Amino acid sequence: MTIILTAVLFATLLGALLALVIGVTAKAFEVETDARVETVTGMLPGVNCGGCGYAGCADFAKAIVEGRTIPSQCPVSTAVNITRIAEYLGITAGEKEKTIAVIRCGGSCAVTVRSPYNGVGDCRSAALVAGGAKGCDFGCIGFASCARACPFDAIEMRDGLAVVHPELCTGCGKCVDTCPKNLIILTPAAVDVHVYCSSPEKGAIKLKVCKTACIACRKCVKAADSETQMTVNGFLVTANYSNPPLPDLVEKAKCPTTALRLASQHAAGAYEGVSK
Amino acid sequence: MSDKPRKFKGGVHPADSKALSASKPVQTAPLLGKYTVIVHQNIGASPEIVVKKGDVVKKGQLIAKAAGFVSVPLHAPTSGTVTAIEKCPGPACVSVPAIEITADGQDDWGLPFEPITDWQNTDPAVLKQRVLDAGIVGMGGAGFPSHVKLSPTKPVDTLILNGAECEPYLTADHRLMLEQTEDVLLGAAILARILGLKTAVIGVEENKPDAISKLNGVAGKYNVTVQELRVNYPQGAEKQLIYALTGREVPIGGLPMDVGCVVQNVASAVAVVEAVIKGQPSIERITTVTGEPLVNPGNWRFRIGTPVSKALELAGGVKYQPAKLLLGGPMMGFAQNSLDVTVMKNTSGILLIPAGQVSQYTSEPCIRCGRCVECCPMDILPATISQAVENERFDWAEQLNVTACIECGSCSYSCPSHRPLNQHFKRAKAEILAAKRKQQKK
Amino acid sequence: MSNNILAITIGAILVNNFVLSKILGICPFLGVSKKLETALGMSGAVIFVMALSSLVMALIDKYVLSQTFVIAGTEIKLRFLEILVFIVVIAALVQLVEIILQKFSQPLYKALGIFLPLITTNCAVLGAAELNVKAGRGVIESTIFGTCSAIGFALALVLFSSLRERLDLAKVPAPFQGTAIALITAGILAMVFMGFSGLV
Amino acid sequence: MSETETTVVQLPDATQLVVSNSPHIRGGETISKIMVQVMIALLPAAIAAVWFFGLAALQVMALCTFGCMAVEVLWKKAAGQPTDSWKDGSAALTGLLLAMNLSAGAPWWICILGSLLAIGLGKQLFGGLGYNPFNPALVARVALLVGFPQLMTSWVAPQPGKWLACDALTGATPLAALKNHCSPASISDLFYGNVGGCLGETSALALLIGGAFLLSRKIIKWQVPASFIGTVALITGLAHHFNPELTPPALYHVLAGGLMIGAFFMATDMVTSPMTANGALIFGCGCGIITSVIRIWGGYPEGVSFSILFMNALTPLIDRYTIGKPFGYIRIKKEAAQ
Repeated sequence: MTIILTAVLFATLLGALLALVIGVTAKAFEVETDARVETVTGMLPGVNCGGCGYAGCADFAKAIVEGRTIPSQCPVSTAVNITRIAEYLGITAGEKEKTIAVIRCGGSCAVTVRSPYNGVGDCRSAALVAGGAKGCDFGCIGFASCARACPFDAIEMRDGLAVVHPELCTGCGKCVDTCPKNLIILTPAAVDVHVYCSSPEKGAIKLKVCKTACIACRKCVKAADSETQMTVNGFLVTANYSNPPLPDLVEKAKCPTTALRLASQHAAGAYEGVSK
Repeated sequence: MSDKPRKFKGGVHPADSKALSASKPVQTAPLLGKYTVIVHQNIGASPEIVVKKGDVVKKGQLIAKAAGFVSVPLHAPTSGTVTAIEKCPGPACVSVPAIEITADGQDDWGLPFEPITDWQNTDPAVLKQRVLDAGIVGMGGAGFPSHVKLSPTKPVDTLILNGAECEPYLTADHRLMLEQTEDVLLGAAILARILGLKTAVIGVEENKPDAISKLNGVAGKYNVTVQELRVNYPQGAEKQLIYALTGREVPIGGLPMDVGCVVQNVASAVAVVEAVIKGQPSIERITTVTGEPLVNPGNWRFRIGTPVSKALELAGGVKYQPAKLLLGGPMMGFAQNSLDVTVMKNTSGILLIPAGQVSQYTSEPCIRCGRCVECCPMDILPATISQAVENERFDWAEQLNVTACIECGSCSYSCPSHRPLNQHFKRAKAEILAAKRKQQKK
Repeated sequence: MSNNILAITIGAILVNNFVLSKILGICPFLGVSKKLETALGMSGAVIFVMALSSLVMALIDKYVLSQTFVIAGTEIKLRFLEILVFIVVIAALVQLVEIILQKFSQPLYKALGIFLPLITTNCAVLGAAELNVKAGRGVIESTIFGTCSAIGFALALVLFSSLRERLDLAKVPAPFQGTAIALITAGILAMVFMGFSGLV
Repeated sequence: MSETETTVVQLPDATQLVVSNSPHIRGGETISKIMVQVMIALLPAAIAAVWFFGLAALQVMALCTFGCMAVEVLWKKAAGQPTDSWKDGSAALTGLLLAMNLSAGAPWWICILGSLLAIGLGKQLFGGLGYNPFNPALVARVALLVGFPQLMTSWVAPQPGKWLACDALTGATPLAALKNHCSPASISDLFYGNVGGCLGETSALALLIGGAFLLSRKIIKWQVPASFIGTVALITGLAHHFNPELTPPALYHVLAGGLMIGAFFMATDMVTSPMTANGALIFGCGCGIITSVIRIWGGYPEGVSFSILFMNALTPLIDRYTIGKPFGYIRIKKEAAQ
């Protein structure tokens, strides 16, 4: 009995002593932290894609907790998740339009002129040497830098052309900066019609190096429900994303070079090697 | 200066292949029917075009004016009509704006400048203005505007003329020094006057003994010292040349004037003579057209704007298909994929390389042999940096001083694994610069 | 005495390296060895904790656990509380290190993450204390042994982390990536350390 | 050109012109050339081994060399990668070096197992050539030494010029003799190689010839062998000077055992040693210190392989802290200070 009591007493004393020391130190070296940041971080997807504009999910969580941004800025989270975060913090989730990336080039190997290139197999490196060795100075170089950057495997390399799969793309925008030709833009997910060309050159020059270039023939502008649905900018036509054309435009316009495409059909390979 | 040939640390010794064209005297290329002058030929701001389609121009007439301090004007290579102002293949295989002039065959000098024969008693500022007006750039390859170098903001005590011509194959400067020896030295004297100096030194690699002895024969008259340099690539790189001649190290990110030096290419010096003494702007240059596949390699005096295809025709065309067409030398030149690119002020060579000699890059792993570390004239670690770049760790590459790299290509030249080291560094430098710009915007 | 200390030092650092010979403290060895910086931080923390805990434990051992107390006429030896006492003391010390580190080096605190409180369960710390008791070392020798064991741990950790940084750049076959190749490397390293056997 | 010329001037086809970054020419050095030269440098030692140990030595060398190449090919095949990597010669060289680390009496399965350990464990597991942090041949040797201590430490006594006499006698290596307090070999025997041991531990002369060849071809950095051998000589010399009982003179240590082959062929392995000159000096010194300590005070008679492997592990750290200052760097600092 004595042994037990002594042991208990000794352990208690030791514990109390150490507790005192730790308590005093903890008070002396106190650091303030917000536990909510960690919780919110846990509720985020954790892929650290940076689509929200912050350096990773933890940083974004901190910004939400501090009120610098809103949960819906996360392009990857589902609506349910975003609502959960907002409820947890007692704030409004806000709204953000769902976007997807579009790579505005249709120049696969089959339809473009290319020079033999020997060097680093990376778009940004290749762009520094002979502009990527492609006939078109503005087209997809095809070394998959964007595909490697995509955390969701939404970009496929097909015949030397990067193609976005809209159903996989979350619109995080991680690929945008990797393209040395600035071909990638984030567009409203609801819009399916895009012009797959970015070259501002004259139509004749473009056609010399690429069969699917936009030659600014304006067939699509005329075929559109309203003239403002397609924007003409020099020798290049683009979809007007604030007043987007309807998907049936592709059918109606009969684009002679098939530069006007549906993103979903483009991903499915419907226009591969097609030219009229 | 001692008499012993000098060198810098590191470097490589590629086969110089200069014999193909070294003994060929400079020929003047015949007048062509059409010239396509690329507008942006200098480092810095692109000049502003001052002519429009349909304008009639005289030879030497201003066709584009300098836009800012680091920029040079451009002049018509011959008399004729401006027939187009549009894009043409540029030296980086990307289309660039150019002015197309169709010659009228008269080749009439407009003589835009009054010749200054009494240069010894002319105000240096007037001489410097002439260098700017004549549109003279560094003709060794970089194309840096000469008048900028002649306007140092720090005290300068040494004028160096770069006659090293360390690039294999190229012989344009060699022939120039041999055939226009007095002009080179006179140019040095004029440049020295602009800088307020009495003397100048000209560095020549010892594989050009004929040029050295010829220069030595008359150098005294112009107060110029001729210094032999050991054959070692990149001896002609500005920083390495300064080190070999003066023992001074140009700081990373610094300019020669930081160590009291100004370096000018010998061809630029001759262009200065033509601008000052004859009143002629910079509209032609000597270019080596060479390479094993060529029927008749040699050195030609081309007008700016001469298409490469015409230059190759002059050299008799090719015996067989080459693997690469380069503007410049094989170590730092630019590979071309079009024969329509035209001769520019800094085109020191047009070179065809046969398939057997061309360097094929593979991405075999680095075996850490250290060859690149040994030969790097900037004393950085190419092998480690390239691994950093392969893993996109540009912050690490910056820590390893990739920004000091002069892209001489010695590392890629010596790599037994055939790694594209130089391209990695180019990428790293571009990414670091882009990141800095982004930060500044914020 | 000095010879003995040399033997303890070399023995603890090289010959009987805690990680590579005794296979103690593998959890932090694998956990925080991905980057050299964190490995250095962890090394510092472990050296501090082990030196301090060896000293404190040797003192407790000498003045409490080895003593015979006579309480209410019964002779009591508290030796049976050895592990309990050791663990409590280690836990407290680690807690202290954590609090202090959080105050002074946030980045290191974050980088070490969960592995910092886990020093508590780093068997190397308890191992050092237990081995000291077993070998019957005095207070000074115990402290030296604890410190040197920690230095041995640190040496292995730093070597290993620099190797892993290099392995990060290597094209390791997919099945062997990550912990697999780390363990293989550790195995080769352990084999190398066998070369030191027989030194003491 | 004259107007009357009738031949058509042929211009290059622009679509076939390759674009790439500069430089566009390259020096002739390739990986396989380097490997072949190292193998040539090993030739004198290999001949010496055959001279002293007979055809058994040749058998071991052949088994290891072809074993390593076979493992390389099979591994690549299993991994679904191109199998032509054996052509670069690195696998064959690893095999030859492994053979140099085995006794002439090594059974065939030791050779095959060693090949598997060297190429599989030492090299391919880490991603193949260029990525292995440890010298593959030494990984195999140490693994075998630890796994089969008896087999790996029984040596064949040298029988110069007797081709077929292989397993006639067993002898101790000069260093093992020291540990067991037997009479050591003479310096001249050590120099010419008339002593027991691994194939590559015998003739210091043959190894020196090979080393000189490598140095002259600039395949290896002089810093490594110089600092390695120098440090061993210094430490053992001092130890002998203060306590002749403890250890024989420095020259004995320099010529005996695997120091020569270690310093010239193993420690200089490009992949696993530091890249900078200063790093190589530190690397060699470290090898020398550990070798001497193990030889004088350690349990193993020989410490060269352990020391090189230990310094291999230290190489990333050495590389990290021996980065020199680039050209033009000093001036920046000076100016900043002013």
